[in-house]
Amino acid sequence: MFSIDSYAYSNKLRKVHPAEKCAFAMVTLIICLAASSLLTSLAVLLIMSAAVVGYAGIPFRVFAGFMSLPVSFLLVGVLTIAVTVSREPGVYLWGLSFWGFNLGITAAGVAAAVILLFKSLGAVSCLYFLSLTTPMIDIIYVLRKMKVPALFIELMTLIYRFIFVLAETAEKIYTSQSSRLGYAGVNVSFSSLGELASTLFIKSFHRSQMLFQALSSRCYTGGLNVLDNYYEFSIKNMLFIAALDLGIAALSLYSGGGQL
Amino acid sequence: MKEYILEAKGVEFRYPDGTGALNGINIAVEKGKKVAVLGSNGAGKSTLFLHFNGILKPHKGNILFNGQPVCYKHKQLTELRKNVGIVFQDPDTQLFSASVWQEISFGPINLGLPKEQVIQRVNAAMEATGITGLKDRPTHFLSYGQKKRVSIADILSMEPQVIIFDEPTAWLDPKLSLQVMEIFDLLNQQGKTVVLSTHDVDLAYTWADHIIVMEQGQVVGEGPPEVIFLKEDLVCNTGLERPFIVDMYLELKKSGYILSNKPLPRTKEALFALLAAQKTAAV
Amino acid sequence: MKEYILEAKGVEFRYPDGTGALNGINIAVEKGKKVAVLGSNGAGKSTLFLHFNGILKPHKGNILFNGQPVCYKHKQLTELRKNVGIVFQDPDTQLFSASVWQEISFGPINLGLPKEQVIQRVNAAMEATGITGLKDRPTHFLSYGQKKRVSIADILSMEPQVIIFDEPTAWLDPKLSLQVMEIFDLLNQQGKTVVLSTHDVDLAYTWADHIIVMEQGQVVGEGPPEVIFLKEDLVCNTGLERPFIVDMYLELKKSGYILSNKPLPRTKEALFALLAAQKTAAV
Amino acid sequence: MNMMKGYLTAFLAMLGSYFIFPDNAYAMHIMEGFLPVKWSIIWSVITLPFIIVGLWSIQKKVSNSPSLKMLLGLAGAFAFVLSALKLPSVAGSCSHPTGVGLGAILFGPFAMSVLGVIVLLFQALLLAHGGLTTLGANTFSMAVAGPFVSYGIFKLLQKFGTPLWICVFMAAALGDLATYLTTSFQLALAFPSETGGVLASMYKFAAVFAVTQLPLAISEGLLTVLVMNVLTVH
Repeated sequence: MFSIDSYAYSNKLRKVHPAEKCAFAMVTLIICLAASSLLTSLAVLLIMSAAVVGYAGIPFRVFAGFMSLPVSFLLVGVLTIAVTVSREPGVYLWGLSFWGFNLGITAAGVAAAVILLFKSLGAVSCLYFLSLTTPMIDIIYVLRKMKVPALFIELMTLIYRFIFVLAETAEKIYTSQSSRLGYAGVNVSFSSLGELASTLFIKSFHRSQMLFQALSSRCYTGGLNVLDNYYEFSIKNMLFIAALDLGIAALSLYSGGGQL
Repeated sequence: MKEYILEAKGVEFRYPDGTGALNGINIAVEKGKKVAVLGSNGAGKSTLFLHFNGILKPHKGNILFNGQPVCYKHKQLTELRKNVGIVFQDPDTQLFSASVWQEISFGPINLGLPKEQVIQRVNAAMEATGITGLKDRPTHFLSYGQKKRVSIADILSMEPQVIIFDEPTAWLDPKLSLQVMEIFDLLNQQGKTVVLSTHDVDLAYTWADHIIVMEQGQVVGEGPPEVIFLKEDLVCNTGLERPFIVDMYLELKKSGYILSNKPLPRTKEALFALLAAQKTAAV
Repeated sequence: MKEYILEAKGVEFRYPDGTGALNGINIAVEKGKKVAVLGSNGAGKSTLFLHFNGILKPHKGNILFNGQPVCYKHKQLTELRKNVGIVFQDPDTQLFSASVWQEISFGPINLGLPKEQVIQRVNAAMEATGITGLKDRPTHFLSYGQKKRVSIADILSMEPQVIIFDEPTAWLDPKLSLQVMEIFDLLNQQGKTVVLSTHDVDLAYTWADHIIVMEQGQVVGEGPPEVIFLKEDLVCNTGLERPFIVDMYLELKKSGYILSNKPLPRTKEALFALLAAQKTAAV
Repeated sequence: MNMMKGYLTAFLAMLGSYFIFPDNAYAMHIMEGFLPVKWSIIWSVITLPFIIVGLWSIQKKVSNSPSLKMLLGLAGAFAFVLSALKLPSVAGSCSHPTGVGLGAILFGPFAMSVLGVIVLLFQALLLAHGGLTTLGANTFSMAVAGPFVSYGIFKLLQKFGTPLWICVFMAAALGDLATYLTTSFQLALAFPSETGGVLASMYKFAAVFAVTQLPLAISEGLLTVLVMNVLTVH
């Protein structure tokens, strides 16, 4: 369920300063979106794949698997955009018409859809670069350095930690229910899931109280203050990132991208 | 010929994170026996149990029930789970219903039994575990020991042929442990095969007919308790301890207080009897 | 004169649902000792521990630290919690951060220490519990035993005078239990008072200097292990068992194999030595 | 005319179900890279005040009861885990509960906005559902529109003395619908039809997602009622 998370802790770029990785992912992502050019999208896709597979050492098969995850949403979205529904007649590459309605695909629609498809894939590869190389604790660190309010950071810390605890509990309850045939039919599945959710909620409530006790016994008085991890910036990395992103930006201008 | 109710043949299984994996397990559980599975945390005991019940499916190898390979289709799985029940380690994650009665009836209702039979089974299960008085209590307010009993009754009400207990005595005080073990003996006397995992070598030594020792997803030793615990290197290498009775027996023998070549005593009482007999003989 | 570091005087406490209440507890924990609190599930052990740390406030009676009654004001509470640390039973309810390093730093930072000192304490605590190698691992990838160690380091980094462990060995296999117990002994040798609750009478008997037996929110017995476990009615009525060593010693004595009037042996080895000495004397 | 719409809907539904079926997991999260930069910024700016007010209101409550922070942390983790469970849907397909209605009823809509944005951020980074540049838009539909509609419906129905289970059902189901319609609207604004503009486009998106979202809304409503029944017992 959380394989992205485990790669984040075990990849070869784990020790690189998280701010460098965040900057690389975000700047490239924004250029890719802003450019809206096929060439830029392909370049971003290529660079990010190389970074993830080549530098971070994530197996290609694994990365390809991750990239295919959001494809269903993407295809539905893109096709919906490509299809035009109208009462006016139009120039369709392919179309149906009945009862005065025209439903079809126009050349402009297809072009827009293809650009959008690759733009999204490029953007998704940036997202994956970040999430496969940077553990959540490091992302929280960057947000803290960016002066995001402490309350927000603390809630993130707690939620991240307890996602794993509760997921384990949920799995145990689910296992125990299915070993007593709790998911053998639709109706029973429904009530089993309802019981799972309520039990999990009650447990979450109890856990929060016990956590409060445990933290209070360590002198908690309202703030979850902890030591920062320590990272070193690398001038070499930063120059490399700047060069890459300038290159992509130049390519975008050259290929005529740039409209929002 | 021995009749095996549960078997694992060359079972391999791997979790994504690598812990608790099984690396080619071969085990045969004899019908009607009391079997204890020993092994350190993460040796793969719980993973093996989830295979016996069809919750996990081996990546390689087979699980056999009553000599038939398990088939992972809806109907056959239901049949398997009806016959092989697992009582999980932590009753807090097993119990999920509002009342004890609802909780115990969950299994039999899912078996599609008629209402009268469900009622009768739930009552029988509550009686066998001594919790009849808790019938209408909400499960959240029970003590740990009571929850443990409810979690056992949960499975009893399905009337399986094999009952598997994952660490049944963890967190129970000695008195409750003893009571729980008595329930197991009773079940065994009724003809059920009882399998349990434990860290308590003293308990395993006294209780089990057959002991299986697991280490890093493999079976590293198997046999009657009197044999297993005399294997010096097996006990040392797997982080087990020798049961106190065995230790004491060997020490007494070394010191010459026990001379007989009788088999190892299985209980404290048997050891004491041996001592007393020796004394009488000496006089 | 004995120096008491923690005392409970006539402490009464009631949870809304009635379980785990305390009914007039009187206890004195001697400085620098190893104390084991025994008692069945729900006897009030955890509730008592939460009082020692000022998390719960008695409805009646007093808690004393170093002879001074605890005052429930912010500053004094912080002082108490700095000196009395509790390691909770389930590490999953104690660990709040995914980063081991940040987790352990929480306590010392709350004490308002300068950063260098916090870093030094965190490192020392990780070393003492043998988890230095886990610094960069997220909490959710740790095994149960590793999480247990982190939860101990959490408290060590605050350098309290008294450390309280709630059921530290439950769910650990014998090898891990032993390692954890070694940490406790080390802490004790450094002058810290160690209090723990357990169900394991054999462990308590061998390890503790002083034993407290609780039952239904009351202290029903207290004293050195050699004395406590010889009180027949106390052991019977509270659902405890006699430790195996004591049982064996009494039996050997009854049978006449041990004649000496030396104090009860505390370890298996001591018992064997006693036997061997007897043997030599006889020859 | 109505019949016409029926046909069109059926066609679009087929299109949707073909790609989404059987596990449409997180169809209501707009994926990374799908929104133009302009709309990413607009939705983030619209959402931000809700987060700020939410944080401010939580902060105020936390100073009175410091254990609330732990409760909200666990509640957020609960919402994340809940959304990863498979919900047997009434139409036979499979979808995932959102817990939006439940959270809004229990913690109020502003707190839910804060928890929602964190949960969505985690879903983007840990599960690749949704995205960073679409976080603002997704937060608005899932953690602002959904909770506020749920909460409003719940309070409104309660005022009229409606039985609790109906209040809960309607709050959860309509909260889900609000999320789904908001997402359709967001996509339509970003990608208006060549002919017919935003409205036609909205109709297109709404029809495509209706296949999975209508049954999901009903399932979620039923599930929330089940959970609330247990919670009110305690």
